[in-house]
Amino acid sequence: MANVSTTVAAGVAPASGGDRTRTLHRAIFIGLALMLAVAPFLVYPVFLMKVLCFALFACAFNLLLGFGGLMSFGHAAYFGMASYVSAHAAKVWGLTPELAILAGTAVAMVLGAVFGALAVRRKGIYFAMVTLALAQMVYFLSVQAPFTGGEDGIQAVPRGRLLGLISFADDRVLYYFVMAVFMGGLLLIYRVIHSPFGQVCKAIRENEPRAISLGYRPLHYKLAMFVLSAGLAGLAGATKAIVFQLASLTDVHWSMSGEPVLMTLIGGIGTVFGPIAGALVVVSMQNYLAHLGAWVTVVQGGIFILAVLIFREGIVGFIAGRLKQQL
Amino acid sequence: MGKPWKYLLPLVLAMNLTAGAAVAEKVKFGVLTDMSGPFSDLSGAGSVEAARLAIEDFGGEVLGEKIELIFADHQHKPDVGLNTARQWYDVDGVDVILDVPNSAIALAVNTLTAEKKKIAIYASAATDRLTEDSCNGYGLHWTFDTYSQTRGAARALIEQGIDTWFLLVADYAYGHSMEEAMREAVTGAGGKIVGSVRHPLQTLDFSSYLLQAQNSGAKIVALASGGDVTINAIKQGREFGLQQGGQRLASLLTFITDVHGLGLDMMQGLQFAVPYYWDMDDQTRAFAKRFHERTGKMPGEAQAGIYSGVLHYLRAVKAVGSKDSDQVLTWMRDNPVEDMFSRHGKLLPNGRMVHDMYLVEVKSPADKAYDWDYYRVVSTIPAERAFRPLSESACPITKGK
Amino acid sequence: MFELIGITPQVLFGQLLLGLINGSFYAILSLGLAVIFGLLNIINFTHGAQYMLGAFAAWMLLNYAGIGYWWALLLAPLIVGALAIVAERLLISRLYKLDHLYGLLLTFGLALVIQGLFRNYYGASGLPYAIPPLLSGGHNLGFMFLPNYRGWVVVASLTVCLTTWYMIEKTRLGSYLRAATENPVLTEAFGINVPRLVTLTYAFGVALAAFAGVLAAPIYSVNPNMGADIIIVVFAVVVIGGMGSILGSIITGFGLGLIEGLTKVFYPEISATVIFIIMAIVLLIKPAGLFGRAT
Amino acid sequence: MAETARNVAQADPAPQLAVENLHAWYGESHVLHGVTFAVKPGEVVTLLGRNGAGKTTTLKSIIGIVGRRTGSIAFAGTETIGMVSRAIARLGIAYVPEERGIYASLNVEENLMLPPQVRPGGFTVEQIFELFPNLRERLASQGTKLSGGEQQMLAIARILRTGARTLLLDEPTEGLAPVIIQQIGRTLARLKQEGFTIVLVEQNFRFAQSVADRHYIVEQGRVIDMIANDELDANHDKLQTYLGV
Repeated sequence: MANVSTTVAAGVAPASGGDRTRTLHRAIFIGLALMLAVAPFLVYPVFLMKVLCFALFACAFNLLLGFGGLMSFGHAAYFGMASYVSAHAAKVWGLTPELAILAGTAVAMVLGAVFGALAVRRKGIYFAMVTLALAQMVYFLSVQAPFTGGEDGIQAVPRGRLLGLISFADDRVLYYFVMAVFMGGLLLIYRVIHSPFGQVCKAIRENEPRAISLGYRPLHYKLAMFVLSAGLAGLAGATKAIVFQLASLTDVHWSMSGEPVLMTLIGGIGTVFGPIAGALVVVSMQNYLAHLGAWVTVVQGGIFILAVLIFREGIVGFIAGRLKQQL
Repeated sequence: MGKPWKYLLPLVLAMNLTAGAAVAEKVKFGVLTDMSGPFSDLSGAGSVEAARLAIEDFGGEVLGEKIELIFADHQHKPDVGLNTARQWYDVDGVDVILDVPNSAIALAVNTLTAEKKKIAIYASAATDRLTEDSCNGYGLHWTFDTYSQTRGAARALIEQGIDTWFLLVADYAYGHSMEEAMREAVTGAGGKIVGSVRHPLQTLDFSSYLLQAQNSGAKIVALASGGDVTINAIKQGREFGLQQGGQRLASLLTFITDVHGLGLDMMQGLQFAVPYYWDMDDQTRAFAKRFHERTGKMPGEAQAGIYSGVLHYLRAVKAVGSKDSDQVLTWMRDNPVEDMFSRHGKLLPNGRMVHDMYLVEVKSPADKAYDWDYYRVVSTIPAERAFRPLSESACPITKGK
Repeated sequence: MFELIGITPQVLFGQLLLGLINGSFYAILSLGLAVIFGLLNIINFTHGAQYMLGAFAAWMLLNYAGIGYWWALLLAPLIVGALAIVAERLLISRLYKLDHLYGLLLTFGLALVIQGLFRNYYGASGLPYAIPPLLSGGHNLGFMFLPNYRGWVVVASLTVCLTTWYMIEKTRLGSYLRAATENPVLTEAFGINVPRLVTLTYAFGVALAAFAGVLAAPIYSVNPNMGADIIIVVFAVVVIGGMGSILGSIITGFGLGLIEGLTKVFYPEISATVIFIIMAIVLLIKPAGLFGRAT
Repeated sequence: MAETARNVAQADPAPQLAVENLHAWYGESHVLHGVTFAVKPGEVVTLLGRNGAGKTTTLKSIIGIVGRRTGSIAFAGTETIGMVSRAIARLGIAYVPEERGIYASLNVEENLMLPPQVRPGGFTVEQIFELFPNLRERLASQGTKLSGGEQQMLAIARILRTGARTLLLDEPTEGLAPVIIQQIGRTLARLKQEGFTIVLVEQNFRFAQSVADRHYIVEQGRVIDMIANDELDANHDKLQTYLGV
């Protein structure tokens, strides 16, 4: 989706940013951390944890789309597989939650490396289709593999104790752990985007032949980006499994792959903070419209259509355009 | 950035705060059910209505507060079901979760319920694991389970010489429990299982499985799915000529809504066990009439069970004067369950509510006298034989007692 | 020989035949996707929902208007095709100047809306649609009992696929379509109304999906979710065949149905996954697909 | 009519094609900066100029396939600047693009029959085969399997069928052998004789000289000069500076 991200970026300040941009970003990070720190005293922590997990998931997706120029329609595979592995590790192997999450993340990265190697050979719409189909393969494997529990999923996953010491039974304690995971993931993404590696990815996205002529190997960079994105999606999924004490087929189903797409689209493709806003909107909507049953799907689809037709820059993209700042 | 948070967060906060403000002593039921899926006929809106009837019959109030009732659609997704249940217990102040037509979700809710020390009354989940290995005393299994459905019916069929079985099983908790129970029941009664195959829960096309069943040479192809999935399988079995090949199709867990959906033509002569039939006596008919006025349908097994469960719970709360789960449960166990649904009913410590079951036979279209006149009651299976006795239960909290 | 590998010919031929029936649906659906993709460069994610709409149109024609299966086979594709024209003019046509991925997102959203609406009104459990009396019953082929209707599905879909292929490859109208696919700007500069051609092509591709939906109605019962999962399999079929290749999508559709049938005999555990595994292999060896041109 | 065409443009009351102050853009880049010229009925004019001067873009603007264009293009008195290309084509203008635009997915016959008739009185298929006998034998071949010369003939042949009397030809001689170029020259001469109006973009100014009545010099998106064909030799030096030949 090279054009997409460039059109978004076009109205915004130069990529290198400036001191002003950097100060602004730092302020946002600190503000975000403060807001998240007080939030569980005001809002149901389980809901917040769900938002954070999905926000991280969406950020991982956006890393690949907005900064790597590749739109994956199969991120549920990494999210869901990590969720299964983490649930299995915590429940069956009895690992502590942080190790279970790491195990899930690692598996997601391996899976990302395998699928990425296949998928990055294609671009644009082909890439989307290939990732979608590969993810569906994971879905069917999950339906049949014994360790996933099929339609039942892996239930009653113990939340356990952090490092074997701090109990996660209390929602708020767990919340701060999830918040730390989220902030860590976000910072990592931010650093990657602004690293030399991120700049090369950006160059490839904008003009691949030119990048090749400069001596870069686009496939290697794309694959690295893909693995990173899959790993972060896995981190989100693995954490979610611990929070909800459940890993199920929903996590690997293709409709789950659509969630980060919608969140990123609403928040702003190619913005650092957009997917977070998008996740908040989508998860809130799903939560508070839940009693409407299948109408949630209709509303979600409607938002998809409207966002594509008239609001392609997204919430944060819109604000960034107004402020003439990169966000 | 920052801006969307500024606008959105207060909104979210406001919504949450209002949702969280539940009055402590108000009794609240949550029907966690299938409002739109394959089990929506046998539970769904009818379950909600049955709970409402029970609350009305009780007077609408207990402990001086109005009794509340909410419901949600779990869409057969364990995560949706579990999250709804968690939010109900944590935020919405729900005391009792009802129905849960999906064994996998019921099992997840069961764990959560014990953790939160609340109560769940299952009316349409069939897996007996709820009162066996996953039992915890807080989950009450009210209407039927895989044990009650397989024992009597399997014996009856095998006595008629139908002794080789092929199992077509929905691949989730319920199907697995049912498969296990059928294996036990069939081999126990001298029959033989010649093959089995598992299919995804919401399968639309059974052709490949039916072909395997045909090639197995079994005399009966027993379905362990339920709802529309079963209906589809029976229809396609007919399309692929199972009957012409001399095979029978049977579903041991058959709901009256299935019979209604498929018609007597296809179902006549089948025998199976039911916990309730609306046309048994004046009491059941009186309830059925009121239910029919509201929903346009006769009450199904699960729906009648919900009525009974809600009523028994409310009586307990009133008698105890509190909704403390442990006290309420003690009262519920100590007092017999007698109402239009339950005869000789008693709640066991493992959460199993045992009551009389009935072996019924589906009437032929010619014998049908009026709408919903579908069954002939062949015999009554007394409560103590219909369900697994406590002595055989694998429930960790009652074992060895 | 069959006994040697522990498989009876009954099972083998039976599953192959069932595979061919499934392949019929894959072929019609992937053909429609390929036709649309060729000209519009859009992966029509709504295709599954439109397949479902076809089945529902047949159901509604029967239940609200008393119009039976045979007329539905003609009318339902026309109705759903007409709806597709509205969707194309109103929504999709606004995206042609943008990245094609927006088309994917839009049609994805549209699929969610359509499926959600039908779940609301008709529930997720499916509505019965009877097999037309002319095709009820079946024949014993020796190795299996073949319901007449399923035989008809194979015949009907083969006919429709080959007719479509002929129309596109051998007729005047088809040459317009191919020209517009190859070079829309020049084709328009000759005075050919390419936007209208695009609209009609979309409608035609969708009508194919609706036709498949009517064919499926008596087999699978009419269900709002019937298109949701099959469409992903069909995507894989299109990727394997090579996107935009007409004949490729037909051959791949039937071929993969057969392969799926074979795996049900020899290794049933992977029957749901086999198409995706083949897709991965094809991508490794021939990234543009079996019949696709390199891009 | 052909004789009057030799007079200067403004002397004629009704040009077949009048382009005035034409600007055109590809995306953000502004390519034409006010092109003005006119072609009288039955006249053959060429647009000469260096690579990238804007000749091809001018033709594309006339037929309506450039992203954004402003100014005025009047065809037989009808303003076409706001029209879509298919409507412009329907007025009776036909276009042979650079590199001929033969469709690979169509065979020769389909390529030939593709453009719809916009006016009565186009060439019949028989007349076309008389003009280009090679095409008759190759009807079933894939369009792009023809030789370059044959493809060029096909590209011209298919627009003759349409009945359009004004032709826009973009470098019809590019990359062709001298024999073929001669054949195309003969064809153009015949078309001119029959009263066709032709706008030709050419690099090969020897060829241009052999067929055209007048030459417009295009440079940096503008028409900077006009030279009548019979004055071409006299202006050889000027031409050399314009074209760098």
